[in-house]
Amino acid sequence: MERSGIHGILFALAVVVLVLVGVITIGDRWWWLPPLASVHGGQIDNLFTITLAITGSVFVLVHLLLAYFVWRYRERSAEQRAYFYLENRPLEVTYTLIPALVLTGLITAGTRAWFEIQGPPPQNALPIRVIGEQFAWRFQYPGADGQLGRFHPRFVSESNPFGIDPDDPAGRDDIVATELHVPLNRPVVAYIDSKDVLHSFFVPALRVKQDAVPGMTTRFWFVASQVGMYDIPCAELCGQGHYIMRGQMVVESDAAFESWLAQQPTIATMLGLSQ
Amino acid sequence: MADVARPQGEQVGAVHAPIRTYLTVWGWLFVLSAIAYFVDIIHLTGWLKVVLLTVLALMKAGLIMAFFMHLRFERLTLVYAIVAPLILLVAMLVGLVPDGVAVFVRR
Amino acid sequence: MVAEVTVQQVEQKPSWGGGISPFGVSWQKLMMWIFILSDAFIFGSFLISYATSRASVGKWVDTGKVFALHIAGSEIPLLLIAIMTFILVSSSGTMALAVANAYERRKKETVRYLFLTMLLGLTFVGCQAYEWTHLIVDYGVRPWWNPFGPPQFGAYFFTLTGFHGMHVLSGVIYLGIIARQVAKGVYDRRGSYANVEIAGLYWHFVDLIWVFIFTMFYLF
Amino acid sequence: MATEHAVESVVVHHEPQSFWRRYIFSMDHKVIAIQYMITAGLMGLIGLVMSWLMRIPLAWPGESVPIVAKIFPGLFEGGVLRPDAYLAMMTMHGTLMVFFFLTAILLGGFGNLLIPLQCGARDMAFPFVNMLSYWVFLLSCLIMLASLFVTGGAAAAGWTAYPPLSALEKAVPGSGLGQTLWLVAMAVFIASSVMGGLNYITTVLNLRTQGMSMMRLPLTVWALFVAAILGLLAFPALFAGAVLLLLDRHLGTSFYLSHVVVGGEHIVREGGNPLLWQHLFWFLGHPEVYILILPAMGIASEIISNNARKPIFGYRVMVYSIIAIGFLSFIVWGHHMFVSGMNIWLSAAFTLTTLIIAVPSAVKTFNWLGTLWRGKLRFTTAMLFAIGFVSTFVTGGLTGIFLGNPTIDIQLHDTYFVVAHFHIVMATSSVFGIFAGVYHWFPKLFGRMMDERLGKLHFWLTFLGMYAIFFPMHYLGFMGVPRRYYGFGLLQYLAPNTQDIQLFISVAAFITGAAQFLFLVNLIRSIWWGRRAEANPWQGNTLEWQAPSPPPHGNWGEKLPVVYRWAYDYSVAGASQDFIPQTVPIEQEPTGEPGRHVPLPTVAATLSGDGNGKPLQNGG
Repeated sequence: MERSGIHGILFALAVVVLVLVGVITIGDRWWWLPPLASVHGGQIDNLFTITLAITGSVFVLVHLLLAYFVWRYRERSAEQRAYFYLENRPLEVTYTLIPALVLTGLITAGTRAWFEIQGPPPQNALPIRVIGEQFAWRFQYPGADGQLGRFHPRFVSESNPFGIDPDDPAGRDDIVATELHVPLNRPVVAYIDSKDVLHSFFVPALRVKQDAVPGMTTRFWFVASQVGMYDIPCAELCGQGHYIMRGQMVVESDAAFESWLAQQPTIATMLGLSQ
Repeated sequence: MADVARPQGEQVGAVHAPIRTYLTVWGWLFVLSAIAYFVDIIHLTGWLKVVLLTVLALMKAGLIMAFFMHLRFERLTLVYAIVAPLILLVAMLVGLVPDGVAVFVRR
Repeated sequence: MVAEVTVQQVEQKPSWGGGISPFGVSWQKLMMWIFILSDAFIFGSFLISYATSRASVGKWVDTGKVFALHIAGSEIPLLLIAIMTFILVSSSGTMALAVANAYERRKKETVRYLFLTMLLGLTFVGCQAYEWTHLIVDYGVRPWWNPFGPPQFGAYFFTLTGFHGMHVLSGVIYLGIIARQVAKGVYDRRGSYANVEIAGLYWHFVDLIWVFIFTMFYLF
Repeated sequence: MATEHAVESVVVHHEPQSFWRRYIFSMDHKVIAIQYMITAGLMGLIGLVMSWLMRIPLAWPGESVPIVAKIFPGLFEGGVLRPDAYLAMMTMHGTLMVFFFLTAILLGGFGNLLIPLQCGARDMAFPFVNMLSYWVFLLSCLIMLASLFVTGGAAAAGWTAYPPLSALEKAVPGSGLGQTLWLVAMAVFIASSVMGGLNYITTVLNLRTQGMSMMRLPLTVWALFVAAILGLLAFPALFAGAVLLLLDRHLGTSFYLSHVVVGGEHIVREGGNPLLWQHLFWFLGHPEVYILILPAMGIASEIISNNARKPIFGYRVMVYSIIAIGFLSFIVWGHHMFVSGMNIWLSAAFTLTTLIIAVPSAVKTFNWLGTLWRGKLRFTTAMLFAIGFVSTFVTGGLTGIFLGNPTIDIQLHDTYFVVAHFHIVMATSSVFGIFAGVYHWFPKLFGRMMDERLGKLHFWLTFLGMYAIFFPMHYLGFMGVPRRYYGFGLLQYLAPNTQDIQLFISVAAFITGAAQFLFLVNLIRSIWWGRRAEANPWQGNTLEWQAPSPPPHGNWGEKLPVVYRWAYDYSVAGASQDFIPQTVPIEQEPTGEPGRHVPLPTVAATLSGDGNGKPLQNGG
């Protein structure tokens, strides 16, 4: 048998380089999450960082051990004999319990944040309907009555691209737009619907993601915390134009929001109905 | 000697029930089916109906598996090996049906 | 005497130690059991899908009315289904008798009960054909539509009963092959009627599934 | 309640003489294994080429590649891959790789090869069904490949085939006949895998040779056994789901569909629930990834122990964790659906089960490290792939902890982070397991050795290449780059250097993919011109090494082997060699089998380094 020890040394080296690349690029945040622009996103980012720290340490530890063992115990001579060793109960129990404990912590923190983020929105939240279609987003705002008119794909027609029920009185004064504007620091609850296939309402900067499912309404509420313009890509494969399905979100002050809203058409004007 | 010659591991002197037992089980299956039928046609509703029918169905399934499918006379390990995986179907039920309800709520 | 010695020797070995069947069943029978388990998961998936859909649809159909038979002017709910259940349970009973006779190597009785089972199986499929025709022609039920309510009713009706009916039908063919073998004396020559028992497992399984379709689809 | 020996009643096979019976319609498990491996390998190659095609527009968006376009005229327009062709390639890449390459080669190939040999059986329980399973598999391959050539192209709704996209012909070009064939091929594939699974499970349970107790089985057999059970119980869910989807597509039912408007046209259905498909799909889908990883784990364990010349550390715990992983894999499926609109309480429950499954996985990793510790490591190509497996399994497994947490998943779901995660933990690791297995068992299959130097070159290019491809994908995921995108031109939040990363990944993918042809060359050359192999070239303990290379039909001569010890008696103190095959009686050589050997060395002896009476030469 040819001497193969050199490959052990090379493997150890390769693994060390891998660890270094990982630690430097990720530790130094060469590439990172988009700058945060929402309140609940802080929880997500925190959990992300904590998990990264834990898994990162395990990654480094295990790989360094692997590199060390592979280098240290490579075959060096024919007479050398491996050390017969079967098992070590205390050790095995230890490294079963430690991951279990750490993971319990992560589960607890994760589900807690999850229920806060997914829980019921505050009473004063501004309801907005988000409608996904191949390959665009549409948005519906409540009028003065603060209520969203009914949506159903069966109402969709050329003159009614939003699919709002023309007979629903609550919908008459609703405002429709193809760009999403939301007021700063005010809770917004997005009711997400789809006209055709699955889509996913994804705002990377706001850490928002929720699928749009035809036949049912999903919900996600958030508070935008940074003024700015953000992309709304679609995150669920929705057809040939999936990659061009992009909406625009604008977070602005209350005043700017109100004046923008006032300029948008209502359902009544769109459908030629009386208010 | 004939027993030894049996190929492919057929049970030597396998234990099985006398024909009477099969007839009794058969009878019980009719009785249980009839009860289930009556639970439905007397218009019992709600949880009571669901629970009753489920219990009756499980009883019938148990009888069929135990006697007709012979599990009553097999080694216990085989019984466990067959019944245990069915827990996963319960897991599937627990995972899917609440979601069906959630969809109904969000229509 | 020889047989006794063998038995004792074998029993001393641990059942999982290799060279022996740990479950005490032949591999043929074990395979049938494993197949049944897998098939149970297909039926399970269908039935659980049905339960989920029904939960998400909300209102459902009054099956008692839909599957009622009119006899002498009065409507008896679910009568046809009750009859079908009776037939299938009966067939399970005759199958059990066929297996019991096979243990005793009574060739003629085994064949007779196998034929009886097949006959009952065919009657069941016949009832099902009648039921399908009745629903399709008289009520206009379709997989995509029905006059009683949610279209899922028709869809699941045809899927569940169709898939089950296919199992019954293939069971009849399976039993036919086995009966032929018995009649030709193949198992006598082989010295083992184990295949009858294995076929019985399949048949009882089809009956078992019907218990759940009967309960979940017709009664709930 | 006693039974006779199932094994003894199996008739000794006679070598069939005609070429057709021997190599084509063979019922010999080894020939069927090779058939599976070749077919699955070809499917893998096709999948590889598809990934290359996908990577072209990602690296050079909008640029024309006339040379490639000439080879695949149906997919390109003006020298540029069309978006719908991109989706079709993506879908088919996933499908082919997951089912037709990895599942088929691991269960069909290695399952067929190793289960009878390592259990000490003459063949599978039911050789005819085994043969049928292969031919049905081949049929499903042909149906799946045929879908590439139909109008509208192959299925384009992703390997997950989420309706309504996969249910409506108008929704995406591939949703025509291509999607129908996809569903039919999957149903046929499931039939084949059930037939295979019946055999694997029955063989392990009933056909083990005398003395081969369950706790003496090599870990490869344990892993394949549990994986076969997973397949048998999980595939039915997809089968049922596929039947319902076919009915939705062609019979107008509304299992998954509700009233929708596609391309201005109203499609009137009522009350369907798209989430139902996702549940059914992932009830298969998640066990499926463990069907892929468990056998790779088993192979890696076996090879690491053999080449470290040490018993696998904590054998019993390894077995228990395989079983635990197998069971838990059934109740975690919902973690694919955290943002799908699923009930939030279910999400919490699935979080719990998902993170629990990380524990046995972690235990396995530490046990591999424990096996390496103070071994005498011999770096054959197989060993390199096996330790490469440990590395990629750890790297990819850890990122699963992010995705199993629903809160973090909100941000990372359906981004490149997910793609990176499963490609490292499931795809790369499984592929490493496969390569390790092929290099290790090739001498047994063909009676010749593979070229080690070429093999090592192949390893290095693959190991570095796989990390070069998939490690940077995590960065894309951090930045929120969504997956399944044909181009990123419209997304303004992405830094311009994401394009550089994409380019880097593509180039790495081309090189790594090309390196696989080294393996192909090595394989073909070695089959005919490789150095002759002895029966036990790696000094292994398991039963297959006691058979001639290649083993004859029926594997063993007149008498079945009898097993006296477990599979890991490496470097036992007082033994004449550093390995003791399982067939050597206890009277001849000592054993280290847990529970029946000399007491474990004390802690003091462990520290002083000669707990075995024999000092370590250079290693202590």
